[in-house]
Amino acid sequence: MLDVQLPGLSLKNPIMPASGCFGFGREYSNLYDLSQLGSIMIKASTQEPRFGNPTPRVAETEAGMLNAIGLQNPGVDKVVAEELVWLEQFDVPIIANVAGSQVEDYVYVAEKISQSKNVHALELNISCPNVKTGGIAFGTVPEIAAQLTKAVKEVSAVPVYVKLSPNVANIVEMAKAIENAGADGLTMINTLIGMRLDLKTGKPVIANKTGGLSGPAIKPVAIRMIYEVSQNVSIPIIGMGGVQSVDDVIEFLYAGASAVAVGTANFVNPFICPEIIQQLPDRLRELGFEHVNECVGRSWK
Amino acid sequence: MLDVQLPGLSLKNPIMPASGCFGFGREYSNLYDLSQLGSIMIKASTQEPRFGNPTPRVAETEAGMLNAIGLQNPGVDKVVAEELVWLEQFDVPIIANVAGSQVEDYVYVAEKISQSKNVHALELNISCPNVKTGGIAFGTVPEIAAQLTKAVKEVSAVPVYVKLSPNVANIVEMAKAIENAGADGLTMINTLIGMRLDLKTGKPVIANKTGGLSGPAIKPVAIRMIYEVSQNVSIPIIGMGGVQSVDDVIEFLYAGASAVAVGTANFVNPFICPEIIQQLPDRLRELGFEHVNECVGRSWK
Amino acid sequence: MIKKELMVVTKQEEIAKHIFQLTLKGDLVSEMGEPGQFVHLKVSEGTTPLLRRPISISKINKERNEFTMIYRAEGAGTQLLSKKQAEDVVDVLGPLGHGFPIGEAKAGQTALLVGGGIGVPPLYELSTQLAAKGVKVHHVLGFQTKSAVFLEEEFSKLGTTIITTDDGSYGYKGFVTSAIADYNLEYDVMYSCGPTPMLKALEKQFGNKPLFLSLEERMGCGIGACFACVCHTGDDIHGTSYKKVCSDGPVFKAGEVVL
Amino acid sequence: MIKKELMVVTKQEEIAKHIFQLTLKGDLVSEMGEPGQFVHLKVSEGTTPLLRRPISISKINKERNEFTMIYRAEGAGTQLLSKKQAEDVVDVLGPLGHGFPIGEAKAGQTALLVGGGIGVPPLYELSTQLAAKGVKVHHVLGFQTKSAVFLEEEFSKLGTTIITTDDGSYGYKGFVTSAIADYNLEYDVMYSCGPTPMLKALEKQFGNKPLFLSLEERMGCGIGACFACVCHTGDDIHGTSYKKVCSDGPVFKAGEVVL
Ligand SMILES: Cc1cc2nc3c(=O)[nH]c(=O)nc-3n(C[C@H](O)[C@H](O)[C@H](O)COP(=O)(O)OP(=O)(O)OC[C@H]3O[C@@H](n4cnc5c(N)ncnc54)[C@H](O)[C@@H]3O)c2cc1C
Ligand SMILES: Cc1cc2nc3c(=O)[nH]c(=O)nc-3n(C[C@H](O)[C@H](O)[C@H](O)COP(=O)(O)OP(=O)(O)OC[C@H]3O[C@@H](n4cnc5c(N)ncnc54)[C@H](O)[C@@H]3O)c2cc1C
Ligand SMILES: Cc1cc2nc3c(=O)[nH]c(=O)nc-3n(C[C@H](O)[C@H](O)[C@H](O)COP(=O)(O)O)c2cc1C
Ligand SMILES: Cc1cc2nc3c(=O)[nH]c(=O)nc-3n(C[C@H](O)[C@H](O)[C@H](O)COP(=O)(O)O)c2cc1C
Ligand code: FES
Ligand code: FES
Repeated sequence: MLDVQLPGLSLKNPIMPASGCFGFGREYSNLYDLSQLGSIMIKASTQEPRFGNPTPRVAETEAGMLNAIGLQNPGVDKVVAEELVWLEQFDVPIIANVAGSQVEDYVYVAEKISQSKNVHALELNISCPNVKTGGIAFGTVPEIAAQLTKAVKEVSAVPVYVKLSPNVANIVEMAKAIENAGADGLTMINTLIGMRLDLKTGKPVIANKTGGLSGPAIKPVAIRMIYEVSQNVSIPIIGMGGVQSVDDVIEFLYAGASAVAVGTANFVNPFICPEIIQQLPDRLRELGFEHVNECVGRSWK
Repeated sequence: MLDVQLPGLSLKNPIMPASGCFGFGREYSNLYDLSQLGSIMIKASTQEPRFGNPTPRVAETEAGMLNAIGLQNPGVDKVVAEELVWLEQFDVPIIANVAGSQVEDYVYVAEKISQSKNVHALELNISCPNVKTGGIAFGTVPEIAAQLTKAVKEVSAVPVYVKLSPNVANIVEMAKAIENAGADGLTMINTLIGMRLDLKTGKPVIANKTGGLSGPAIKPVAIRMIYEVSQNVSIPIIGMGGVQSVDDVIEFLYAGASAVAVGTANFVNPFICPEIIQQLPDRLRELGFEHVNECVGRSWK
Repeated sequence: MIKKELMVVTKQEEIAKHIFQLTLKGDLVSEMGEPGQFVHLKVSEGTTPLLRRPISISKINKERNEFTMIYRAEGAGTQLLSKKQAEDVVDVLGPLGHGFPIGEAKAGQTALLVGGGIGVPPLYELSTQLAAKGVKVHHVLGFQTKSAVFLEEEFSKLGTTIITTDDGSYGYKGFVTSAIADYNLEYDVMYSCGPTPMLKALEKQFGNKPLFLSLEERMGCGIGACFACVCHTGDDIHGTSYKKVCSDGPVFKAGEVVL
Repeated sequence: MIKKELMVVTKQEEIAKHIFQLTLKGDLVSEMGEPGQFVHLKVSEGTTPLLRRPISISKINKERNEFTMIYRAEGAGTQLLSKKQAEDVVDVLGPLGHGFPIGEAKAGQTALLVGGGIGVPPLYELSTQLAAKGVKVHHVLGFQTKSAVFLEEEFSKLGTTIITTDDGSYGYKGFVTSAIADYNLEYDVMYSCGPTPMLKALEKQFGNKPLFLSLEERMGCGIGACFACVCHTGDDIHGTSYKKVCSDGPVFKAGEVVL
């Protein structure tokens, strides 16, 4: 009753950790069997290794948190050779998050990482608010996002999902441009750009000044955007933004997501993904569903 | 130590209730003396009376709430004749929130309401997410916002502040366009667009489907935008979005606001504005300030 | 006058399945009087849940400076409330709104009080006050099922009390409207509080006689400032006239507002 | 192994101004061993505060299945934590990270333990374990002022204990570094935990001898997955090599990472 079929992805269940909130799975593999997961969205890979931003990189806010990790990663070659090979021991399809500063970077990483045998889909991170170049620009101008999507589609060996930034006035326009450029799916939402100031120093708590706002605080924005986009595109959506519980998952499905990723909540409760997977069948039955698919888009269908 | 001078506004202190969260002050006048307030941002007035949206119009979210009141008001003539005249008994300058569906509506209301003797400034609501026409469109396209600002400036008898929508990719661009069009100040932020679904019905909790997200959840977005805008314009900003305490007020001042409005928190604690005003001097002294002005823009100065 | 006070819990008990009776003590009680008014409660210190919760006043005890509420622990807010124990404090704003006009029933007349589920509690203070001034009171109280029934004994002491359940597991099986008809209850004024479908049915069938209805609506401020809780008025031709449930209501004369 | 458990408060007391000592009981204690490890605490059920709080383990009592932490109630999270009473539960994730290498000090050798403020607590379990294996322990513990001093008696039982205060209101007046020099303390291995400026000063003055430092950094996950808590490594030429305070640390050999 939980299986979900999406381009490139044949999922046991619709639950997966969100990119950047699960590393490459190693730490969580000490806590539970990763094969239980529907999929894993691994941390963003870039062409070259990156250290990311100076610390402090996180700050807590009301019902949320800011982060400015800045795409720290060992570079795509190491990710492919070490992390993805290590992940092969688990029976779980990987969604590889791809980032960069210019189109060529994305193309390079996408071509390379999409060859890994357990990578079943790419997630183009055109919406990272925490890097100086690239990232967010790709995520706020529809034409640029479309170009990037096309370029990556040409080289990718697996279906391409594009991760939308919520920091736009018209999310539907953006989604349509990306769909028209050939994307196989969308993932949404990335973080809202936010800031917190220290009361004593008067300065931003985060060294990078601004950070990406995630967690329960942003859920209403995520639900609204998925609701709007899902009615206007015909490619599937993997939803995320503030999911904390099985009920939140169902709300995302109702809004129009076909699967749901859990980000920040992994920090609060590292067992949240398997817990939700375990609770989902009963909760679905309680609400009168026989299959998780029946929930998808129920808010507008 | 609390007095603040802004275009058109000579304020006893920098604290005022935000538009739509205080009606026209009548209800709160039963609870405390409104003359304590720095100013009052009254509920939006439109040319004709409006009932607004069907109920439910509010829904709670994590550390926030959604509203879709839909600019309910008795029309500018009644506001001028009944509400503003009634407010004359208090020693408090009024900021009149002006809304409409097209430029002519705004111009009509602005011209009329700006003549009231206790209206010391207008706040152009170009960012209301809860009305079908107008509102948000004015708030997301810089050229349209600029045109509207110009048109209203021509007829207004008092300084014009423009209220910015956070639902844009580039808030600085918007702010600059409005500054160049002649605005005397900015107020920010209005609500983020959000949605909540009912778990049992699968449908939006709010009859209007989407609503405006306010409250502590959006504070990091407000702080970030004020931080960005205040460094790029030379007109003053009245900040708002999730203020709940005296420390929040100081954070908004640090970010670059010259005065601060309190919205949703009035519903949680109807005495919040006078409480903050009372606490502010001590808190400022504790932090080493002699005048509230010293906090303004401290995060980047 | 509306006040805000940190009131002290003197007693909290579960009186039916998920139904809690909570008694609070404090000076705010001296402001209470009209049956059918409500209070707006902040159930936690932090930001979750953020908003206050409206709960009707069910009994007022001026001598002891106490009042009682009865509520169903359902969502996050009421569940937190149900965990409060004696000596804990609750942040109360109230009393709010306009309640039932007891002046509409004269001594010697008969009042019919019709409640549905969690709409039953405010009728208790109403019935007490009516009975005290010599009005004969009948009660028809509808519940979903046997385990949800509460206050039967208390109401019975004040007047005839008919309990109905939707599933027939206790008392009369069926809706309160059918019970009123089947029992052929005579009355001069009807007062009611309960789910909107019930209020609508009552208005349709008994709107020709004096009828007062207590409404529910999602609220923001609870004091009339935010316009969250408005409803259209019955006689409105322009579509812009309104009443606020929180401050003009929650009790309205049938027909005054559109249900 | 890292576990998550709802542990039960057996005792909580304020041992200095705003400084609380909290003892928790539960099976998770059987996983503890290394001094200097920490736990990650969720102090409330709801979403405020959202994140866990990292607090060092200060005493381990395997027999009673208990461990103790000492923390300063400062922000929202630690203030909520300080309100927990016996029999309340706390959601604990742990034990986390790598602690102080006690193997670096051999029986008969002398270890100097240098703590600053709220960095003092983890040194207590360290000292206990060192003393138990026959290492001579000296302690230099710095505090801001007299009212902030804690655990002096406990440390004194294990070895020489010098207390310093910034304002001279108690013990030696001045920084721990000056105290070490002034008292001419001899040692084989130094272990330290405290504010970064203190650690930097120690590294500068005593980095030529074995020195282990426990670092603090803002954390997300606490288990090594989110990259919130990284620091540059000391020998890095490309600038991309890193260590995570939560899982590689919090204790590092001096020079291993850039402070
Ligand atoms: C005037 C008035 C009097 C009331 N008196 C009583 C009473 O005596 N006993 C009782 O059990 N209930 C009463 N209610 C209903 C009560 O307010 C809701 O059950 C309660 O707010 C639900 O909160 P929650 O945290 O359990 O649910 P949640 O689902 O967490 O609530 C989420 C939001 O929706 C609002 N909400 C949810 N249900 C309702 C509702 N039915 N009416 C209004 N707002 C709602 C909440 O206030 C909150 O803002 C009354 C409502 C009103 C308007
Ligand atoms: C490995 C480690 C061990 C620690 N051991 C102790 C201990 O034994 N006793 C003790 O009193 N304190 C200890 N701290 C510091 C403690 O974690 C913070 O004081 C605490 O998190 C502050 O939370 P708050 O809710 O009081 O503050 P808030 O200001 O509400 O915290 C807001 C956010 O900032 C983080 N934060 C604030 N200050 C710090 C800090 N100094 N270090 C890391 N994160 C911080 C919080 O965790 C939270 O995410 C330790 C920190 C680390 C990293
Ligand atoms: C610490 C942290 C790091 C993140 N890193 C990435 C990343 O590398 N790539 C990416 O696409 N999204 C990244 N995100 C965004 C999340 O994948 C997710 O879209 C967002 O946090 C909203 O979901 P949540 O509220 O459940 O956390 C990161 C989020 C956090 C909190
Ligand atoms: C119920 C409600 C009604 C509002 N009505 C208006 C309005 O009429 N005009 C306007 O400019 N803003 C309106 N706002 C937005 C607030 O003025 C404010 O910008 C926003 O709520 C953020 O501040 P807060 O988080 O403190 O509430 C309304 C907000 C709420 C919650
Ligand atoms: S709840 Fe605010 S006006 Fe009624
Ligand atoms: S706190 Fe997440 S990696 Fe250290």
